[in-house]
Amino acid sequence: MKITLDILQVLMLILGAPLVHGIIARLKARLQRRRGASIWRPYAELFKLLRKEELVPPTSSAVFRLAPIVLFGATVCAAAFVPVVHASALLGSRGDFFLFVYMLALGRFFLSLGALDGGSAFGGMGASREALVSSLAEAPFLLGLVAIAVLATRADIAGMVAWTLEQNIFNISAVHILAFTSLAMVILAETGRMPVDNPTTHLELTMIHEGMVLEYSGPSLALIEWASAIKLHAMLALLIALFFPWGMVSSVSGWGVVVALLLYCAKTAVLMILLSVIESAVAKLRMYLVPDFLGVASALSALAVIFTMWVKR
Amino acid sequence: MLLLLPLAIPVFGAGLILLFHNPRAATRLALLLAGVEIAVLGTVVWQVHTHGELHQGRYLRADGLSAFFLMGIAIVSGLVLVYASGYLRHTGEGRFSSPRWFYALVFLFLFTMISVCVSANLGLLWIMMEGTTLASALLVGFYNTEGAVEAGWKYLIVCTVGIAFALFGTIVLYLAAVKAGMNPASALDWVSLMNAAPRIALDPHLVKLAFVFVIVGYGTKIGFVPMHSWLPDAHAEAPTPISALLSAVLLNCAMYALMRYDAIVSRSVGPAFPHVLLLIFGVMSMVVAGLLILVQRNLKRLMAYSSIEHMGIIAIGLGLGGPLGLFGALLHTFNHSIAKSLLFFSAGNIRHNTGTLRMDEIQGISRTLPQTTAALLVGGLAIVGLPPFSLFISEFAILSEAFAQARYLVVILFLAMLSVVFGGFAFHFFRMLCGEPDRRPENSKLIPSEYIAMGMAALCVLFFGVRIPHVFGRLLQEAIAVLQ
Amino acid sequence: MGLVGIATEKILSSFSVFLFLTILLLAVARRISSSVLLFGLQSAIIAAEVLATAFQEKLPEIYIVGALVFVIKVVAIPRAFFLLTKRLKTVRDVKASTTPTQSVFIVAAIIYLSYAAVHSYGGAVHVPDDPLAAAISLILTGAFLMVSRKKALMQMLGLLVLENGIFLAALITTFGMPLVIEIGIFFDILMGLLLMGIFTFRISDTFEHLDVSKLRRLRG
Amino acid sequence: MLTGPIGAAFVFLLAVLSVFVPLILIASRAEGARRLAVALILTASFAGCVVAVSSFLRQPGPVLDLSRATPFPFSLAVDRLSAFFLLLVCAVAIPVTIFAAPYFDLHYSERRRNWTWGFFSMFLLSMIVVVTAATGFAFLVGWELMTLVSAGLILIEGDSTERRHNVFIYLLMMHVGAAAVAACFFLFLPYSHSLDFGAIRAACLGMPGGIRAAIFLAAFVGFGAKAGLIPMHLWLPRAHPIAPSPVSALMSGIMLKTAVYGFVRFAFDFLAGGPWWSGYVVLVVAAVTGLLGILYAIAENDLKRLLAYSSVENIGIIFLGLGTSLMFLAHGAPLGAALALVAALFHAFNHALFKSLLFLGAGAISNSTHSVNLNELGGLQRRMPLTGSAVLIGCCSIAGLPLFNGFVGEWLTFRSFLAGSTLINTKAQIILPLMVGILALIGGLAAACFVKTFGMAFLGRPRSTGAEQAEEAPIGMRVGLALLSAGCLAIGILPGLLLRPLVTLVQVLVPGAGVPEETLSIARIIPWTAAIVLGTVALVALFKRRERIARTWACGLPGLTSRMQYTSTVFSKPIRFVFARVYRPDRKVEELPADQPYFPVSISYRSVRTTSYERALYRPFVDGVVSLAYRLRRLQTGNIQVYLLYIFLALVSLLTFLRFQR
Repeated sequence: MKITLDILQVLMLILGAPLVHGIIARLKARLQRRRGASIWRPYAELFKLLRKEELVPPTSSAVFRLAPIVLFGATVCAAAFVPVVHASALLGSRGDFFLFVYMLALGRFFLSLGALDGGSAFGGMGASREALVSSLAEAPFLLGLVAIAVLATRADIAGMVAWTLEQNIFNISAVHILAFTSLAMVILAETGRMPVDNPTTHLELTMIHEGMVLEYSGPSLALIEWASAIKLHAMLALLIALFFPWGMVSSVSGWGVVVALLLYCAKTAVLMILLSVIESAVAKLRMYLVPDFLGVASALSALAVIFTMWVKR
Repeated sequence: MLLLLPLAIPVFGAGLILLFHNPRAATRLALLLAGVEIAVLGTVVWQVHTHGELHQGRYLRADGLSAFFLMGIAIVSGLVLVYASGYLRHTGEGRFSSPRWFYALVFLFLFTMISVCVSANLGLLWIMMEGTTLASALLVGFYNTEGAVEAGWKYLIVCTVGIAFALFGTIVLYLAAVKAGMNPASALDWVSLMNAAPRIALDPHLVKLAFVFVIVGYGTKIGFVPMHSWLPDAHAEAPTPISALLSAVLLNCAMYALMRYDAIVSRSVGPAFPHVLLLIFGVMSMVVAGLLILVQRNLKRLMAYSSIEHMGIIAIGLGLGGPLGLFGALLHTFNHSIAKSLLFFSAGNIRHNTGTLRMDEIQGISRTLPQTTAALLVGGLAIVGLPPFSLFISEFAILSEAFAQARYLVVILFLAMLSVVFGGFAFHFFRMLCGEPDRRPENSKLIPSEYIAMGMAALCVLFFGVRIPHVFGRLLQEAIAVLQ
Repeated sequence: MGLVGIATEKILSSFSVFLFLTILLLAVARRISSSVLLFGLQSAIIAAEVLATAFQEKLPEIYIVGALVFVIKVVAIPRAFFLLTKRLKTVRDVKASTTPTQSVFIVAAIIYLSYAAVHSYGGAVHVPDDPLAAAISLILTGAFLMVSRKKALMQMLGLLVLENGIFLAALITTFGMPLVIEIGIFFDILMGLLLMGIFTFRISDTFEHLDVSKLRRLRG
Repeated sequence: MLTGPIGAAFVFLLAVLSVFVPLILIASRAEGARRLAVALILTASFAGCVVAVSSFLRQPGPVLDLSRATPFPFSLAVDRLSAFFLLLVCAVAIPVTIFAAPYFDLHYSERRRNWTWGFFSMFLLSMIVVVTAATGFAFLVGWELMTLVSAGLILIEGDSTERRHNVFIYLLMMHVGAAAVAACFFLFLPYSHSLDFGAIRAACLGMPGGIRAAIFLAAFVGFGAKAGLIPMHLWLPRAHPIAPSPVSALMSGIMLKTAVYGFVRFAFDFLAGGPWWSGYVVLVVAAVTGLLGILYAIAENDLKRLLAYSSVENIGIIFLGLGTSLMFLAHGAPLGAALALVAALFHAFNHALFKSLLFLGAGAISNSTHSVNLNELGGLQRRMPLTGSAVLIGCCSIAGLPLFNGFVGEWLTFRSFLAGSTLINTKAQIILPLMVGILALIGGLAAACFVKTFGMAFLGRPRSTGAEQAEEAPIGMRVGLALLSAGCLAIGILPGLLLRPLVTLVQVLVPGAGVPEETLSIARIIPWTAAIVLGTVALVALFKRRERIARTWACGLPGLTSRMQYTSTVFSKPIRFVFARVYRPDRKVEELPADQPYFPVSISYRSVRTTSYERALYRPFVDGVVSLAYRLRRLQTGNIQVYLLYIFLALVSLLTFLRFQR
């Protein structure tokens, strides 16, 4: 029973990911007084791309073909760490957040290699910028999680969630606030949203992620897009699980699961609205302001860790 | 009787050689005599080893310590004479500068040094030490060039003055002994002094005074800083075989004399005072010489300073005393003499083939003189005290003694200087060995005599680094036993 | 206690004053020849003291030593020096690096110091002060001459004075060493002088001068 | 106690490397002789592996006592710690030797080949002696030999002026380090009365704190210099790149680990944890080393220098683990100490694997393209696929990506930091978790650095004719690479292989520790994740897909040339810009001709790092010593009267000393 639920969670994160993209796009359109496309459009795009033939640059090697697949695999594996409706996950109980973060890193590593294999200037540009952002984003990401882990005195995500569940919503500490802020900022950077990257532009001065995938087409492109969607979804789910897990079921029972699921949808919706507001309100940062952005995140997360000293007892 | 032989052979040999005007014949005769001499010395050492010490009248005695140094003299002088037989292809002009004079003086020099080692009487010891200076002065000035004459004069004057102080020290010790009621006839005899040492101490101050004069006097000959000034000049200007003899045998003989006095004084007024002086001079020599090694320009001066540094190491070993300290010091005298003669031999070859000893003008000899380079490399690695060469062993012993006695200041300076010296040697040798040679010498191959001498030395250095032969170890232990 | 006895008494007690006189004169001497003469005089005084000691202590072999001193230091060495100066025909002054007045003051200081030293160490050795002080001041003066006189010959002379001092010290403290040793020492001194003579020739041949302070090619 | 086959194998190992191989090479210059020598080296290393494993499983291992033959006690023994490092040495030696055989044949003339192989085996021997030594004498002999022989191997490659300068710096710093190492052995003497390891261990209990602290510092400096901790790393990026690639592999892969071995031996085995501050000191130095190391690595364009700097970084990570462990020990938490120590040793082993793999890869590249400058490479993956794949595995491992061995080490270190939050002492309680941030930054930068490395070397268009005409490396090299990459993968996916023995080893070093459960959990979880990732990959790869070659998008231009690609220099530009404070770059842009800025014929850009430890730290000191020497030199005036004066002054001063001495 539990296992099936875990697997269902993973499937939900994977299959629901395009929907999240669609909804966010729709929300942004509304905020910008456009009608916007249907929220199901991402599925249609994936379907189309998967059927198309693939164009491959003449210089490219096996790495170019391998990269999207590894990216997808790694992202799926990462998704398997995140609890959604009950305080456990397929790998969440044994694997800890370090593994989660580094799984994403694995995918990113291969995507950058694929980009470089294209042999064009865009790929290199995107890869090198991605290298900068991700290498700076890792520290605050881990530190933010460490702060929670120190409070929970355990490192496996499921355990941390379980611990948070036992807490009373009202005695949330400064640590949580600091950690949440920094994690949110990091997630913006990691998933390539505004103000760090603009997922919709193709202007080489600004683009990071789009630059990397410029040479990809057909199924590979589909995998990449899908993977990034999964990444976003998983991250949101992680935020929810770590900071607002209340409503999750600890013991698996039919109705409880349904309630938890509904609650989860609601929380996600809130986060998506927030995200779309930010995206349409904030202007993209200049490339060399990104480090400062991440620096702030690091500072916050470090503070969070330091605060644990007083919160713990 | 056996003790007279090794003294008689060189004297008569010297006279004999002077009769041969033909260089080749003189060389042959010299080698022959050297062979005989070494054989005799060998038997002497063996006798001492088997039947204990030998006497000859009231003035000659050979005990374990003498035997150890005699062995060193025999080996090194053998190597040197073999090397010299090929080296003297060209000699300076002027009187006393022909091969026959060379060999004659060398044999006189050997005579004085051997008799230093076998003299039982401190007065005789002094006379013979002065004799070494006199016998070698002409050899230092052998080439009769400006430098040679200058070096010779400085050598003669500085050493004579120093030695004079040693004489005064001897007299003071004699005075102390006589005042302590010893029979004036035997008051200079080392053994009876050793036996009477506690009695002599009835006026400790006099004994200390004696030791101060002696350490300054013989220290001049050993080359302790600041009395070392003659040493680099003499080593640099003398013919290469003589440089080897000076630095490998003469310094050891002076050290031997100092050891004798140190033993008496330590037994009479306690080891504290003499050992402090030895440590001071040792460390001072090591530091100053070690630093000066960095800034040398002439290869042989470099070697000379390294000799000073190693004398400092030996002095530190003596000053520490204790089983390991003495062991290290004595072993180091031997190892250093072999390694240093090897280095001087290679320096001689380099001068032959490149025509200079200025290290900034020498380049890329690893390409032009592979064999000499190998010798130089072995000697260099040994002299900076790296395994698996013999000097590593003795320095290891001295260091462990120093640490065991928790003399932290000494060991810090010691280790620091080892690194500095290593840096200096590495710096100079890299410049000489590597790079592109500016011109190729005509004959880069070693001639047999050089080949034998250098090969034996190199093997010796390596072998003693890997293990100490049993007999050698025994001799060493006997020498130590004499001193304690 | 005949006339000789009184003479010996006098010699032993007061001759050391003459020694001080000689070294003071050595300090001011400008000519090598005069310095040599002074050295000879000094040696003569010492020889006299030796003989006196021999007579007083009834030690036959010391007579021999005295004779040696007289023959070698009073007769042979000064002659050798004159020979050298003639053969080398160099300018004959001593080339002092200190003015005579300075030298005199320095030597005076030396004499004072040696008295002080004798008084501080004297307890150790029970011998009359003056001769010992004289011996020490001879040693120091010899050293001073070697350091301050630039002529090779003068360095040799300084060495000899120093030697004299040591010898005198030995004599008055211990009535000299065993005869064999003494002879050996004399032999060494002679050989040393011989060699130095050879080298002075070589120096004057190669450098056309005898100023040792100019021999500065080897340094560092 | 040289009984049984294991003892025999041990003797065989030593005898072959020390005697047989050199003798054979001296004896004849024939091809066959060399082949025989190589075969012997291989069998010897294999025997070494056997000895290591078996004596790890069954203590006590073989003990070889030569004390009667040598002037000072010289004996080798294989206890658990030695066995682990012996395995490290021999296991890496095998593939490197296999690789080196064709490499040396292609690169060296007959004579130099013989010399090289002789030194090669002496080098292995010296490292084996170091890790198995049971007396201080043996250790120091091996230690000095290791430096000398490696220097010789570098000089065989060539002796141009700057190579000489680098080797000189290498030798000098190593000699100073060796002096420190010797000191920390000798410091035991007054208490242990012998340099036998057993005696030393026994003596440690009764030693005053001051001496223990001194020993700890000496060990940290001495072994730190060998390991290349900043600022003592000066020699490392100079010496490693100029050695022939297989030798660089040995130096970076193994020789640095001998330093780690020495430090562990002293700090944990002998001293059983340093003074209270030791952990903090090590931690700070290690953090600086890791961070600066990887930053310098990113900025490099010379592949081998880049790898050398990344060695500095990895040493930093290893010492982070060691420092944490010392901290736990100081606060009396053996379990955490065990975890951190396991992490450090585990990472040491992994670094040996992937760093030698990468250096061998660099060797293969330079062998095919005659260049290791990343700006002249590119497109090699298509031309030398197998080498490429091996190097890719190496890059993933060193970048610390999961499913590869590098990750597990970093993960364990992370977890030991996290465990630090449970300590009582509040300082440690905060500092250790914060270290997670540092290590994360290091990891992220490392990933970036090796994306660049692999991307620039193997992907995209070739940037030079050399890269265009590159061909796959000969079979021997490929085998060596394949073996090492297989090792990386195996440990990466089944870390339990190495973790379980390490835990038992740590039980010896940290008494009463017990088994840290993290080691078990990682061993359990990694295979699962691997299953999921690989499963998904396989599933997706099953999709049959049609593909067509199409020109790379060039904004409508006729076509792309390799000069339009990103270069290694540009790739690292953003990071160099952000960390400009670290590099203090000196930039210079020249546009030709200057008068028409919009249509320049050529633009040359140069940016060099101006921060130099040599200039900042070492030069002043050396200059001081030398100037002192010159001042002393002036005392040797050449004037004999001055010389005499010196003597008299010495005498007088001694007399006054005597006067006032009583």
